Amino acid sequence: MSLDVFLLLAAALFSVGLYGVLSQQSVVMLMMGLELMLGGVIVAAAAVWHFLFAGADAQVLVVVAVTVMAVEMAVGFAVVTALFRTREVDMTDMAAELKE
Amino acid sequence: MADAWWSVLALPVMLVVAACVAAGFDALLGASAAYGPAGSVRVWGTRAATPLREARRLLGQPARRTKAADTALVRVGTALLPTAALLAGAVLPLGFTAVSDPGVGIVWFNAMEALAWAAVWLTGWGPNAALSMIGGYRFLALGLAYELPHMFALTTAGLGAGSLRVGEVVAAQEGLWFAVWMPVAFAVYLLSALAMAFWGPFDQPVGADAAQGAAAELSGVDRLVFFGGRWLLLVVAAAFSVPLFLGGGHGPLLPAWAWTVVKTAAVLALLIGVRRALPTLRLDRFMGLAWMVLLPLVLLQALAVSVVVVLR
Amino acid sequence: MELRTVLLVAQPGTTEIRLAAERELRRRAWPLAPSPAAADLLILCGPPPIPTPPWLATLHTQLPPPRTLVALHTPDQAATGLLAHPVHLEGQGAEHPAQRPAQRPAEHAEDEGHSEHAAHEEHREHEGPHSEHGEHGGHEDPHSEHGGHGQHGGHGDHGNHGDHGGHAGHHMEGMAERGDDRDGLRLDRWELAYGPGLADWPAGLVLRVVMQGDVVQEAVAGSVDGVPGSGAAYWHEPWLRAARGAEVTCGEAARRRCGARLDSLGRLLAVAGWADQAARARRLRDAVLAATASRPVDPTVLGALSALTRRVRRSRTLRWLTRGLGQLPAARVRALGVSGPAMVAASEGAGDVYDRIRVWLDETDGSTALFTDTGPLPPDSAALPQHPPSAPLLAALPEMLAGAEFACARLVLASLDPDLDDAVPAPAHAHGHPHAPAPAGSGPSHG
Amino acid sequence: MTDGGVWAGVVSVVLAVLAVICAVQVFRFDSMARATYALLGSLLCVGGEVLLLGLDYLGVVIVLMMTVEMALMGVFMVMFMMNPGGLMPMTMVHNARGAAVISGLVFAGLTAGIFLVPWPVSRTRAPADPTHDLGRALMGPHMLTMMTLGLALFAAIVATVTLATARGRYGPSTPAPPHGPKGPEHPDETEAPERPHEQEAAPERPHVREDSPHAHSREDLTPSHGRQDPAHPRETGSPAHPHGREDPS
Repeated sequence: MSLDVFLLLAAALFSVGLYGVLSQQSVVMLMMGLELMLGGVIVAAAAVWHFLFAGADAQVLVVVAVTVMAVEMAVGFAVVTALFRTREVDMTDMAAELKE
Repeated sequence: MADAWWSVLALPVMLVVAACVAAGFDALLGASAAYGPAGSVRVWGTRAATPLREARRLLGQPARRTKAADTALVRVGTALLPTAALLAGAVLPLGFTAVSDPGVGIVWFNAMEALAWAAVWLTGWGPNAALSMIGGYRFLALGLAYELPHMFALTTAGLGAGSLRVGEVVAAQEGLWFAVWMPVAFAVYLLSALAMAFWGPFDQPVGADAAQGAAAELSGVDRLVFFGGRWLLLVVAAAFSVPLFLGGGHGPLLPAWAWTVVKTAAVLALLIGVRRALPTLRLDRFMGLAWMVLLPLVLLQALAVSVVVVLR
Repeated sequence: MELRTVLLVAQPGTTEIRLAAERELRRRAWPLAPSPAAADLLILCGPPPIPTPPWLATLHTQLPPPRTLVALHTPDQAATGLLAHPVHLEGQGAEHPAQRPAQRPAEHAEDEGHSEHAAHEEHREHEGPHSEHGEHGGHEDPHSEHGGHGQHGGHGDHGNHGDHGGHAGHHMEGMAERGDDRDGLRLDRWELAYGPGLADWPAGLVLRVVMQGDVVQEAVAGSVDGVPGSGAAYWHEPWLRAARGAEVTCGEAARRRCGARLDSLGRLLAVAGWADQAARARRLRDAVLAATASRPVDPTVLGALSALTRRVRRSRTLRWLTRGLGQLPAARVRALGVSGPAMVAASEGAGDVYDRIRVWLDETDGSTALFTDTGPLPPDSAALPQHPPSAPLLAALPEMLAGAEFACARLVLASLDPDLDDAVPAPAHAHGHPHAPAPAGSGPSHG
Repeated sequence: MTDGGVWAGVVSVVLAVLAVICAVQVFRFDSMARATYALLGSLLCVGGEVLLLGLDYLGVVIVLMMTVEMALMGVFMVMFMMNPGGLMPMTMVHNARGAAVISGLVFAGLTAGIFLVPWPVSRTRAPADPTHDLGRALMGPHMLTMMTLGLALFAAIVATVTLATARGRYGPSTPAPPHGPKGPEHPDETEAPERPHEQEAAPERPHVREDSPHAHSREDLTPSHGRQDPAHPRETGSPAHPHGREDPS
């Protein structure tokens, strides 16, 4: 139960999520990568609360991270649905046309 | 806080026994409707024993697989249902002692019975069959309908006791049971107890129209574990209404554990009876009712309780 | 006393055998299985057609082993020896090319003539220690990646196979088709055939549907071929005998019609999920049909009958669930030539499922008054109209089921309840069956 | 659960390893259902870790939220994924190598940071009831956070409804009739856009049914179903496993 174990876990989750975000073509899988990165942030915040500063700030950060997870998923799927309806596309490559 | 190890073993045994008794009672009601009133006590006994005979038959039946099925997911789904029920039962007090009484007992119960969402969808998705997948999706629709009113009903009980610990909720009902001054929350909780175990009017995920929906392709041990898990979930859901709204072990004359058993049996009989009285509610119609009627009602109840708590 | 769970499958033209089988199963207190996976005995009403049709072979292989199939050739055979002589699906069609050797677990039979796609090898490395954790089963893919970007997997399902309930007459496809869905998305659609093996399903009906998720996009109604030479349609029989000049009393016709309505009501209540009332309706149906002129229906059954109809009529939940569902307005009724309860419902109300249920209840109550009427049955009496033919009802199905969710589609179909017996060819030109025992019901004199 | 000493240490390591294994499996699974529930497994382990660290309420809330969230994510996974059941082995990744290198570097950087930074040892005493502490903070000094969270959630609900429903801003004003001609907003210029990655792969769907040539290739956006596209011979792309496969069980 040392700080390093939890921070290592947080770093591992963050980088696996980052790998997913960068490598996956499907927007839905990309969002799963985001969820993993946020999971890493939650573990780090909880570890900081337990080992370093037991103030309420770390707990509020966890609450914020959990809310961001929920909002990100909801709005992300709404965007993908709208994209899918108009362009029939859910691949990140093909969705790139929005940039023009 | 019973830290005796025996309570960890006693919980599953008690829940399984309660589930068998409840299944026997349900079989009696069903048989009297299907085959007419039972003549002799022997017929009455054989009817009550049909669930056990059915269990023995299923144990002997080899499971069969559909084509390109994801058997791993089916196995996880069916095993997850009884596990969720047992984990949720960990915070159930018998009398005044429970297996464990954490500070967040109510939230723990809610989190563990939410595992049924994953269990039924996986069981429906696994066999790669049309009707079982439809059944799995129906449970998600049911979950979306019952979850929010259910959460607010639990929060209202926690609000009334000023704590999320089940022990303190029971202690707060020393004089007046919560069911008396939180009737809407109690009624919504009973509805969501039925929906949680997809029982009675809410059995569309295993509906007769889709050949038992999510369980359409289950046979042998999978079927036994799945439906056994559903019975356990129904028993735990009914039993949790006792510490939350019916004063747990409190009551004159009888010892605490006896009161818990009596109250749980009464709630369980009520829930089983409701199934006989109503057809299956179709979720496209119940969803509207849940969001536009139940949710506002339970929010008003929470407002009323918080006003009482603040003024007290 | 042995306990078997039975999957009862009826073919068109075998209503009387089905009723006898249901009576016998109720006497033995053997439950009816909702799906083949739950059954260990398959009872087929009527002789198994030779060669074995694919739907029967598929149903048979969907039962978990050891599978026994019993075919009932005549109604009284149900009473005598239910398990007397199990039938082995011998003959050309039975031994399916995909039939697995016995010791392999029963597999879902593959239809003829379609190729498989790449199978994937799956094995579970280890079960997660906490069973509440997500699944850890590893997944290796021995086949080389082929980069085909298929279309989108959709809301429905990927491969549209593995359905059950009899006719698995669709193809196994890696990727499902895509079609417009009612929300303007292009999602997966899958062709399925809900066949004669489904529980509480009109005998012999095969409904080929195109579905997106659980919404029926298109539906085509068909039927498996009936049992030739099995005698006149059971529910029409008194009227046919009266038309041929035989002596038929109003009471018998009223009892037969009340039995028909209770049978339909029982099926609809079972599909609506009200198991108790459905069982009561079926028990009262058998009591009414068993009565004869000499042994009239006893008052307790009449009391229970009126209690049942009052209970179903007063159920606000049933009204809330079925109001506005499957509307068949009067104009469409006239255009399609639909007769019987659906026509009466369309004329009185909006012609939805609840109106048809109410018409059934009214006719059931109406016919109880005529049980003891010994007057002769006039051929075309208004009070006792004939059982409606099934063809116009089948024609009305596609337009009523398009766009309906699966549970609504089942309720609409149960409220129409097409009885396919009248589509069975008349016994006169039934081609001989070498081995089929002389069909008892061949002569019209069958009481 | 308070600091249970060795026992808690062992469990925390086990949960950490499980979380990482599930996280890696999320991107290795072919079937979307398995990927979703591997992600659930990973996040349940995260909830377990937070519980072990003494934040009982937040740990259980994470378990509850993640279960419900992954159940709903399962719906979208199936809706939008090409291969939800994992029956057709296909990979949908682009420049996996580059991504692996970047994430490896990030991990190395973070690990270096963890071990090199002199973390302060002194820590304030953990409050008796962290949940009470959190509640006070949210209703007191962190009221601004609470307000923004509330508004963010409300905005998300409204945005999700307008974006997702057909009658929202981006759908056709009147939803296209199920089988009517394709709506105007399917411009033809997506007919053959320049997509290098797809060219060499057989663009049309691997066919498994010989007799129904549903040539549904990316370029074929015309509304007619099943139009046999002469340019693409049917046989390409169907795996060399024509008949009678053995069953996985």
